[in-house]
Amino acid sequence: MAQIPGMIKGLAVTFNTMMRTFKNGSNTVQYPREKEAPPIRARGVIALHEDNCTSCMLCSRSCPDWCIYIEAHKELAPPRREGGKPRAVNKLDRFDIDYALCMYCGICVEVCPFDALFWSPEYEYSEPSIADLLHDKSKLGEWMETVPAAPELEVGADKKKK
Amino acid sequence: MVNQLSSPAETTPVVDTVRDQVLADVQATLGAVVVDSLVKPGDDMWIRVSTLSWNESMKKLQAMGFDYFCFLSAIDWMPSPYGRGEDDPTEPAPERDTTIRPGYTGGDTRMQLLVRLVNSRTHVGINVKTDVPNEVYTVDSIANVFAGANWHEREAHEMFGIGFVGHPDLRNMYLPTDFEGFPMRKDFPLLARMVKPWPGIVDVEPLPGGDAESEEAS
Amino acid sequence: MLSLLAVEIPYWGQSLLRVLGGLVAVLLPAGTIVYVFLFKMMSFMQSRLGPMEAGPYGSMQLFAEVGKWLQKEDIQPDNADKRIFRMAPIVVLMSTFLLVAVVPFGPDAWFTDFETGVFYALAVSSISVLGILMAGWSSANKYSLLGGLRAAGQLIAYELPMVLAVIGVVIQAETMNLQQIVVAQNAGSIFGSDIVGNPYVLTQFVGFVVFMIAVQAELTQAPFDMPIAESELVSGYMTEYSGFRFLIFFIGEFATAGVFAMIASTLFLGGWGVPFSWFGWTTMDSVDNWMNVAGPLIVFTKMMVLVFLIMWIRFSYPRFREDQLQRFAWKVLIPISLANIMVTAVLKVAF
Amino acid sequence: MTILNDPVSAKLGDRAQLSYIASQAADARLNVELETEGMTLNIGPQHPATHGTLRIIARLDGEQVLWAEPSCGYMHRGYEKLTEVRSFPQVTSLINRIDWLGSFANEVPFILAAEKLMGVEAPPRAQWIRTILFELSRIANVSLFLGDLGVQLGAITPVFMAFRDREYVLNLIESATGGRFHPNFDRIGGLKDDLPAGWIDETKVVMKKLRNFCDEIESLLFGNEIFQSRTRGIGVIPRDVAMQYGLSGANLRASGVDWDLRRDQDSSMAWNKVDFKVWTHPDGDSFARCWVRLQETREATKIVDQLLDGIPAGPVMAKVPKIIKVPEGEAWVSTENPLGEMGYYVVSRGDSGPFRVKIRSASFNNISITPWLLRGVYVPDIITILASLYFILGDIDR
Repeated sequence: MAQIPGMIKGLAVTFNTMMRTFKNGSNTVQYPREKEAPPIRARGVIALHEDNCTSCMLCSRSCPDWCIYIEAHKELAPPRREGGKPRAVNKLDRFDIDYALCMYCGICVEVCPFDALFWSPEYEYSEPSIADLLHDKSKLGEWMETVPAAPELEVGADKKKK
Repeated sequence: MVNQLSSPAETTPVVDTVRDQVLADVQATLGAVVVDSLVKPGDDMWIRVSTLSWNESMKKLQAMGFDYFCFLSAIDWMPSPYGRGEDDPTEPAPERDTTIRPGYTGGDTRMQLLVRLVNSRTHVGINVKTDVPNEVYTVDSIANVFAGANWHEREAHEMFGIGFVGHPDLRNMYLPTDFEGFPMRKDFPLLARMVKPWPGIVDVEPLPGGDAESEEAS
Repeated sequence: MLSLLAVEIPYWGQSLLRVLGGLVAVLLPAGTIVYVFLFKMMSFMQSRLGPMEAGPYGSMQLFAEVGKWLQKEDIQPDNADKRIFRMAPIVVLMSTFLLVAVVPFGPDAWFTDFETGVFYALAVSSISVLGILMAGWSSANKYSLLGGLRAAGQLIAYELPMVLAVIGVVIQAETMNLQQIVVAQNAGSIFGSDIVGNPYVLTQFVGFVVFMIAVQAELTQAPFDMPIAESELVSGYMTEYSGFRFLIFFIGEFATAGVFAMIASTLFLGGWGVPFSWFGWTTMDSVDNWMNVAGPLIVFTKMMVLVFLIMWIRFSYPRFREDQLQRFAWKVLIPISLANIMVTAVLKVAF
Repeated sequence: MTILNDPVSAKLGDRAQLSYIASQAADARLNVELETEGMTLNIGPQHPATHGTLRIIARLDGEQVLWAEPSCGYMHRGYEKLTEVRSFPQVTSLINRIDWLGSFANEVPFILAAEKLMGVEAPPRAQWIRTILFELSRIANVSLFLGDLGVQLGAITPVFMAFRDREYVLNLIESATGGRFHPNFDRIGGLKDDLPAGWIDETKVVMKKLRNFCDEIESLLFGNEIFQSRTRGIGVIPRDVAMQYGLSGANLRASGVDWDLRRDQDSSMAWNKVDFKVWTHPDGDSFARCWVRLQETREATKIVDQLLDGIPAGPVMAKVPKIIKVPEGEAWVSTENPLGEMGYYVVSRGDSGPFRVKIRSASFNNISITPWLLRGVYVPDIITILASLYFILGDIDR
C-alpha cells in the first residue's frame, strides 16, 4: 500500500529523537541540581531600595491588584546645607507586597518616579504557607543585591531613553 | 508617522467613499428603520436601528452581504454609582453623576444592544445598535438569523438581564442557575473591590504638630 | 529446569519452585520493560531523561513507585460491585501467569510441556478480556463501562487474526507443542541452507506481522489503546482503580507485553534456541545442557527486541477509532491471515 | 452528487454530506422514542481533553453522540466587568490572561483601540517589534496546539516535542519582555522597552528550530495514516455555517474562506511590510483545521524572519502624557490572533479607565458551533473535533 511511508516516517522521527538525546543529551535540566539562569529582564521578584522611596504612594495606587501596602509618616531630617532649616521627609513604616496577589505585571516598577523599585530575576521564594508570601520591606530590601544591571539594547534602539 | 498626541477631532477629516457608499446602501435597504448613523472615515461605521425591526433589519443586512457575525453584546449607559471602589469606607459615599448619556449614534434608553457584522467579501464591518426598552429589557432574538448569536444572547441575558424573544434556550452560561442580579449592569457592585479598602487611600501621616508648608521637601 | 537439580524434589517442592520460577519469569521482564522502555526509551524519544533520582540513572524508580502505590488508600466506589471490582485485576494478572506456563525457556527448562501449547496459550490469553470487562462493568463509571466494552469488542476482534496467524506456524511446524515448534525452527532449514535454521519470521512473515499487530491490540497499546484512551475515556476501565489494585493492572499490562513477546519469539524467532547447525546438534536430545542456562537469556533478548518494536510503535502513533479498529480487524487482518493459511497449506503440501 | 434532496446538504461536498446525514440521523433518533435508554456522558469539567475546565454533556447512543452541549463558565473571571474598575495601563496586565498561551497577542488589539481613541500612533520601530512579538506568541500558542493535538489523538510524543521547542520561543519572549507567559509589554503609544542586544540573532536561530519542529510534527503526525483516518471527513464545517457562527482564524480558513485580518485589514502593524501566504483548505474538516494551523506556524516563522531583517531604528515610545486619559469615543479593533479574530470594543468617557470593554474572543465563537457540529459523531471524534477547533478556556470564558 502507498500508505505505509507516513507511518514509517513517524517511527523515524521518534527514533532520531532518541538517538539525538543519547548523543547530545536531553533538553531538560535536573532542576534542583542544575539551574537555568533566567534572562536579565525576567520578572521574578520586586526589590525595594528603601532609601529612594519617598512614600509617594504611586505604586500602591497604580497596582491593579491592590497588593502593595504602604504606611509612612513624616519626620524631621537634618538640613542638607549647614544652617538650613530641618527638612520634613517621609519615612517608610511599612512597605509590603503580597506575592499571593501580585500578578507580576510590573506597573509599580514602571511608575516609580524615584527608582526605588526594581525587578530581580530571582524566583525561588515559594513558601509552604500563603501568609508568608507577604514580603515586608526588609525582605524586599534583601532582594536588592540580586538585581542585575539593565541589559544592553539591540542595534537601532534609541539610546537616549532615561 | 504621527508621533504627537492629537485628539481625533484635530485630524483632518478624510472622506471615506467606501463606507459612505455602504451606508447609503444600508439606508436604502433598511429605509426609515435606521434611526441614526455615523461614519468615521477610514475607521468604522455605526448605525442605530429601531427596536421593533431589530430582527428584520438583521435579516436584511445579512441578505445584503453582511454575512459574518462577529459579536453581540450590550452596553449599559448608566455610569456606575460605585466608581472604581477606591472610596474611603469610613467617609460617606461620594455622590456620582449617574445620568444616562449614550454614545455614538445616540440612544434613548439605558441599555443598548450592539452587534458587529462584517461583509465577508469586502471586509467592511458595521456596528449595529438598537435600544433596549427600559424596565422591560426585552428585544427580539436574532439567533434565527445568525446561529452564532445564540450564545452571545445567552451571555447578554445573564450579564445584562436582557430578555430575547424567540431565543431557543436562554439558560445561564457562566453563572450558577440561582444567581441573582445581572453582573454587567453598572449598578451591580463589584464585590472584589468592596470587601477591602483601597491601599491607595492611605496617606503619609503628617508630622506631629507639623505645618503644611514643609511638604515641599519631599 | 528441574532436571538440572540432581536431588529428588518432593512434589510440593517442585510446585513451589515452579511458582517462584513463574514469578521471576513474569515480574522480571515486566520490571525491565517498565524501566528500559517506559521510563527511559520513551523519555529519550521525547528529548528528556526520565526518572533520574531513585538509584543510579533512576533504575530503582519502579520500586519507589511500587512503594508509593502500596501506601495509597484503597478506594472503591460506593456503587461498585465490590467483589467483582476486587477480583478484576487479579483475573487480568492471572491470565499472564497462566500464559507464561507454556513458554519453553530451554531444552529442559519449562514449567509445563503441553502437547497443545499453542492452543492453550491462545485460550488462556483471552481470560484477560474477562478481567477487563469485569473491571469496566463493576466500576459503576460510564467511562469505565465504555472502556470495558471497547476492550471486549477489540480483544475479541483481535483474538481471531492472532489465532489465524498462528495456524500458519502450526501447519509449518506440524505440531502445537511450543517446545517442538522451537526445535522445528532451529533444526530446520530454508531451501537447504541451515545457517540460521528456519525461524518462521522469514517464512511466515505475513503471519508474524499479523500476529504482532494482534498482540499490539491485545495489549491495548497505542494505536489500539481505545479501552484505556487517556484523552477520551480517562484510562477507561482503570479509571476507578487506585493504589495496589491499579498497580496490579499496571504490572499486568507490562507483564503481558513481556509474555506475549516471549510467545511471539517462541513462535517466530526460534525461542530459546540458537540454530542447531552452529553446534552440530540435530535433535532435541543432542542439545547441550548449558542451553538450559543460556536459553532463558536468549528468550529474554528476543523478547526485548519485540517489546522494543511494540513500545516504539506505541510511543509514535496516534490511536484508531473503535469502528476503524473493528474494520481493520475484520476487513484487513482476517482476510490476510486466511490467505496466509491457504498459501502455507498449499506450499506445505507442495514441498 | 446529491445524497439528500435538501437545500443545506446540496451545497456540501461528499464527505460533508455523509457527516450531515449522520447528524440528521442523530436528530431523528433523538426525536423518536428510543428502544434503548441511552446514556448521558459528562466530559469534564476535569478531563484531559478539555485542557482547562470545559464540560461537555453528551447524550450517547452506544458510542454515537445524539446531542452534545458544552457548558462553560468554570473559568469565568468577568474581565469585562473588571476592566471597568481599572485604568487603561492596568487593563493590559489583566487581558494578558485571556488567551494565556499567546498573551502578547491579547494586548495588541486593546492597545491599538486605545491608541485609536487617543489619536496616537506608535513609532515604526515599536510597530515592528510588536508585530514580531505578536507572531512569536502565535508560534508559542500554535506549536503547543500541534503537540496537544497528538495527545488528544493518543500519540504522546508530539506534545513533548512541542514543549521542547516552544521553550525556545518563550525564552525569547521572556528575555525581551521580562514575562514568560504574561509579557505586559505593550503600552499606549509604543512599547515598554527596546529589545535587548543579541535578541535578533537569537530569534533567527530559534525560527530555524521551529521550522524543523514543524517538519517533525508533519511527518510524525500529519503524515500518519491513522491520524488522517481519524481527522479527515470528521467535523465538517461548511463555509456558510462558519460565517453564521462567526468562526474565525484557522477554523474559518479551513472552511475555504480566504480571509486573514493581517492581510485584509488596514493596520498600523508591520504585516503589510512583509509578504506571506494565507493558507486555506477547502475541506473544512478536522484535518483541514489542523493542517492550516501547521502551515500558519511555518508562515509565522517566515514573517518573523522577514521582520527581523527590517526593524527600523528609532524610539519605541511616542510622546504620551504620563497620566493617560483617553478622550470620549468608541473604537473597535480586532487582530488575527493565534486562536482567531480577537477584538475589543472600547467605550471611553474621557476617564483614565474605559467605560465599557467588550472582549470579542475567538474561542467563544469557535466553540459555540459545537452543539451543531457534534451531533452524530462518535465519542472519540468529540475529542478530535474539540482539539481541532482549538480553544483556550480563558478565551471562552474570559
